[in-house]
Amino acid sequence: MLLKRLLEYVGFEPGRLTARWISASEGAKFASTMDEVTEKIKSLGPNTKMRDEIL
Amino acid sequence: MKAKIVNKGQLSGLLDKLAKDYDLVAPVKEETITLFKKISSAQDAFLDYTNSDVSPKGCFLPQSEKIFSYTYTGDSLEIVKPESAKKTVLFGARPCDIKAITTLDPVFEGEKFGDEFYSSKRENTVIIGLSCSKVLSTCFCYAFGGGPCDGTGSDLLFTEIGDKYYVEINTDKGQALVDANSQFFSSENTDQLAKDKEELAKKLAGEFVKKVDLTGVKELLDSDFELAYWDEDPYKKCIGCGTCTYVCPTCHCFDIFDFTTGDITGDRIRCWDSCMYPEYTLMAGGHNPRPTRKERIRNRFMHKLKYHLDRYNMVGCVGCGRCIRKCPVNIDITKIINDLKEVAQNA
Amino acid sequence: MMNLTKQIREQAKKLLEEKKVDLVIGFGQGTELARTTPVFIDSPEGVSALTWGPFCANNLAKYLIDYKNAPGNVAVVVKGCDSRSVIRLLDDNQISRDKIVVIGVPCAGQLEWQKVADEIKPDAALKETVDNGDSFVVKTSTGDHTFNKKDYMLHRCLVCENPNPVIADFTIGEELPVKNYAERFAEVEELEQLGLEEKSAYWDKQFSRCLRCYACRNVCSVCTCALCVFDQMKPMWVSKRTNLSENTVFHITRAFHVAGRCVDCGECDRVCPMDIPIRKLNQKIHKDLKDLFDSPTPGSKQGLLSALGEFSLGDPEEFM
Amino acid sequence: MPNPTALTPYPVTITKIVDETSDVKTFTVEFDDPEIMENFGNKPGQVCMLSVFGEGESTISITSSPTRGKFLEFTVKRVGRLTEVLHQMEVGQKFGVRGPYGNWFPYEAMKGKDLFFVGGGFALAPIRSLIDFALSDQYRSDYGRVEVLYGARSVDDMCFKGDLAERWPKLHNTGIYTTIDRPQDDWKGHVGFVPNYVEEVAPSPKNKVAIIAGPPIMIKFTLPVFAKLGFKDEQIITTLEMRMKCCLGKCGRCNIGSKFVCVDGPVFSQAELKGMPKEY
Repeated sequence: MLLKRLLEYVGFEPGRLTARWISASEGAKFASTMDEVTEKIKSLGPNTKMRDEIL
Repeated sequence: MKAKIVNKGQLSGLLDKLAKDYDLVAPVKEETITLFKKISSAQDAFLDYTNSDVSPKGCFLPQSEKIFSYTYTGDSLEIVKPESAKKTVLFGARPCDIKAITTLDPVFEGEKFGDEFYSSKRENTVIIGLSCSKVLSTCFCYAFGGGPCDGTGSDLLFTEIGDKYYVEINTDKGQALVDANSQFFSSENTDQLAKDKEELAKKLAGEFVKKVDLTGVKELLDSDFELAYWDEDPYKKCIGCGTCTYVCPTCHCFDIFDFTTGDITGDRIRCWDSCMYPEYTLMAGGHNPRPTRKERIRNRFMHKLKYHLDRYNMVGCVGCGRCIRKCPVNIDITKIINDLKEVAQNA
Repeated sequence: MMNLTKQIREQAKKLLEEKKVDLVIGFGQGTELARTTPVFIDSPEGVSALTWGPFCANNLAKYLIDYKNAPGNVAVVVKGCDSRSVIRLLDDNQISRDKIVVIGVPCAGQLEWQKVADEIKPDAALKETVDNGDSFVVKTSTGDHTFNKKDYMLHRCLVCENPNPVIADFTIGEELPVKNYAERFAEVEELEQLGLEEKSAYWDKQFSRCLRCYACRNVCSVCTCALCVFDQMKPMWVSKRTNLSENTVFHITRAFHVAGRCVDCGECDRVCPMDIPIRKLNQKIHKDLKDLFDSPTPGSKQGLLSALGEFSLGDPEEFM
Repeated sequence: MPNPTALTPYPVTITKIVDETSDVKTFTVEFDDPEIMENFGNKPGQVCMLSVFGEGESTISITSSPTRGKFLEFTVKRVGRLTEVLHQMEVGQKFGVRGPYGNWFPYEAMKGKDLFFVGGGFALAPIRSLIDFALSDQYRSDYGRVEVLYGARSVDDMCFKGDLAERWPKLHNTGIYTTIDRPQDDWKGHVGFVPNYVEEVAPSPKNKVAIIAGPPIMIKFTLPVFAKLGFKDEQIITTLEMRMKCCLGKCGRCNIGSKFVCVDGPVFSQAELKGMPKEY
C-alpha cells in the first residue's frame, strides 16, 4: 500500500502495481486477478516513466 | 598577449551563435544548483555564480559514458563504437576548474597510454573561462598557484569589467574562435581594461580567507605512510559517501562495467567511481587492500597531496573548495593540510 | 548558548573522568563560521573542543553503529530528532543500551549554514550565539547578525515534531516547547495535489541531478545493512550507470527501504550535494503511515514496532 | 595494431580448455584477427584485460610465453562473477581481450643467471610465462639452471601437472621440486609447506634470481627464508595483484603509494616493495 502510494507520488500511474493475496488453492482467483491486471495495463498503454534514452 | 573586448549587450548574440555552430556547454541553474549542461540558447546560461555545485570536468570525463555497444551470443561477437566527440565550446568555466582540467590532462594523455575518449573531447572543445568576481570563504586556489583571474588552461578568458568583458586570447584555438565570430569582438580600449583586470585580480587575491601552507607536507607524507594523524579525527567522522570525489574537479577515478540492454546486447559503460567506497578496491577473492575508512581517507588525501605530485608533478587539488562546502561532516582539506604541516613541524 | 556548551563539556568531562565512557561523540566548531563538525573526545582534557549552538545539524547517532563492537562505552550528544535514531538503533538491536550514554540537548532549531554564511563576512570569527525565541543572534568579530528562524532554519526544524530528546541519560538545559513554523506535511500535500504528469516531471527533474554519491544513504542512521543492495555486484540490482531510470530506482528503493524505520531526522535532505528534496519521499511515507495505520514517527517511543513489521487485525488492506 | 587507449577488446576464440583443478581452468585462445597476435608483443609477466560481455572485465596474467606460439593462455580461478561465467564457456566460444599491459620480468637483466621459481597453488600462473620463456629453444642458452619449487594444498589442488611432472623435468638443466601441505595416500613426493621446503632445498644465492608468486601468506613466510639463505632484496622478484578497471593507469584503484600496479607493476623486486606502503 505504501509502495503503491509512493510510486504514484513520483509519477507512476496508479494501476501499474497490483498486490493481491492469493492462496495456492485459489486458482480461479489467480486467473481472474491476472486477467484484471493485464486488462488494466493494456488500457494504460505503454509505460513512459523510466524509459529515458540511455546515454 | 592578444586581447579583445565583448560588450555585455553582445554576449547573448555570441552565445546564440556558438550554440548554433557548436555544442555549447555553459553553467545552468536548476533550482538551487548550478551545474554545467548543454544549452541551446543564451538565455539558458547562468553566469551570476561564484562556484558551480558540480565542476565542468564532465565535459571531458562524463559521469557515465558509453565505451561501446556489443551484441554477444557466446559464439559471435559484434562491437559498435559510439560516435566521436562533437565540436564543443565550454563557456563560463571558472579558472580553478580549468586548471583542474590541466591536472587531468597528464592522467589521460600522458605516460604509457592515452585515452581516446578523453582526448577526442579535449581536442574538440574550446574552453572559454570566466574570471571570478567574488571569493568564497571556502576558496583557496591561490595556494596551488591559481587565482580568480588566472587564465591557465583556457583558450579564451573572459573577465567581467563594468559593462564589458575583457577577453584574453590564450591559444590558437581561442584565436580561431574569435576570428570566426569577429563581429562580436572589438579591440578598442583593451589597454585600459587590461589594467582594470590586473586591479581586479589584485583585489580578489587579498580576499582569501582560508590560509593554506603546504610547507613540509609533501616531505612528511614522503617520509611516513603510517602517520598517527590518520588514526585521528578525519576518518572517524567520515561517513564514506562519495560526495567529495564526485564534486571534485580533479578526481578522475572511474569504473568500467557492462550494462545489459537485452538478452544478447549491452553497453560497456565507464562511470565515475569513488575511492571512498569499500568495493572500490575489493577484489573478487574477498581481499580488500583498503578495508576501512582510515585507509580510504588516507589514500584520498595522499593522492591529492603526494601521489599526483609524484606522478605528474602537479598537486591533485586546485582549491575550488567544493569538497569543503559539500562534505556532510565538514572534513576540510585545508585543515588537513595545515594539521599535517603542524605534524611536520613538530616532528 | 554558552551556558549549554559549558554544561555539555562538564557532563562529558565527568563521564570521561569517572571512566563511565571511553569516548564522547559531540559537536565541535567546524572550519566555517556557521558549521560544526563531529568530534570524538577520548580524554577529559579534550572536552573543550565540544560546542553547542544553532549549527549542530549532524545526527551523531549514526556513529554509534561504528562503535557497536568497540570495547568501551560511548556517549553521544543528541537533539530531539537524533534521539529517535538512538531508539531506532536500540530497537533494531544495532547497539546495546548498556554500552551507550545519551547526552540529550533540547534543540532550539538548526540554521542552514550556507544561508547564514552568505550574510556574514567570510573572514568573520564566531563569538557567540544566542537563542531569542523566534530568532538566533549570531555574534561575530565583524558584528552581530539576527537570523529569523522562520527564514533561516532547516526545513526539518520548521516542522519539528519534538525538540526534546525522547531518550537521554542526562538532559542538558531546559525542555523546550514544540513550536512549528510550518505545517508538517504541507509540502507533501502540495505535491500530492499535482497531476500525474506534473508529479512525474517534478521528480524526473530532481532525480536526473542525482550524482549517486550515496551521502543520503551513508548519513542515514537507520541504514545499517552490512552490504547495501546498491553496492551489491551480484546480482547488480541497480547499475552504477547514472541515468534517470537508475537514479529513480535508487531513490524509490532507498526511501522504501527505510519506510517504517525512518525517524525523519532530515539528514538525507541536508547532505545532498545536489539539493534533491529526498526527505519529501520519506515524508510521503510518514504521512501515509499516519493516515493508514495511525503510527507515530518511528523512534518516538521505545519498543514501538515498525509499522511494516507489525500486524493488527484492524489494519486497512487493499490486497485481499 | 592493438590500440589500448580505446578500452575496446579484440574478439578471441577459445581453442582449448584444461581443467587444472576443480576451480582453476587454463584457456588457450586465438585472436579472430591474426594480425593482432602478430603485433601483440606480449612479454613474460604481462597481463591482459579479459572481457566477458555482460559481466565486464577482469585483469588476468598471460600464462603462456610468447615463444610457444601464436596463442595466449590464461589460467583463471573461479572466484567472482566474471570468472564464474568464464568457467562455463566451451571451446569455440568467444570473449574479448585487450592488452598487453603492465611491466614484465626483467628477463634481460636475468641473462646469464640461474633462476629459482617458487609458486604456490594457483599462482604459478603469472611466473609460468617466464619459466617457459627461459626454457624455450630460442633463449635457453641465455639462462643457467632453471629450478621450480611448487607447492599446493593437496594433489587435487596442483595446477600445471603436465608441465611439472612431464614437460619441464625432461628439459635440459632443470630442477623441479613439488610439495603438498599434508600427506596423502597417492602422493609419493615431498610433504610440507613451501617456505620449509625452500629452506630444505636451500638454493644458493650465488648468481641466482628468485621469482616468487603465491598467496600472500606464503610470500610472507618465504621471503625471510630467502633472506636467511643470503638473497639480497634485488635478487627477489614477485608479482602483485590489485583490483583494476582500465589497466592504463587512469582509473585509480590499483595504486600502492604513487605506483599503479597496472602500469608500474605487476612485477616488483623485493627492494622496490620495501620502498612502498604496505597497502596490498
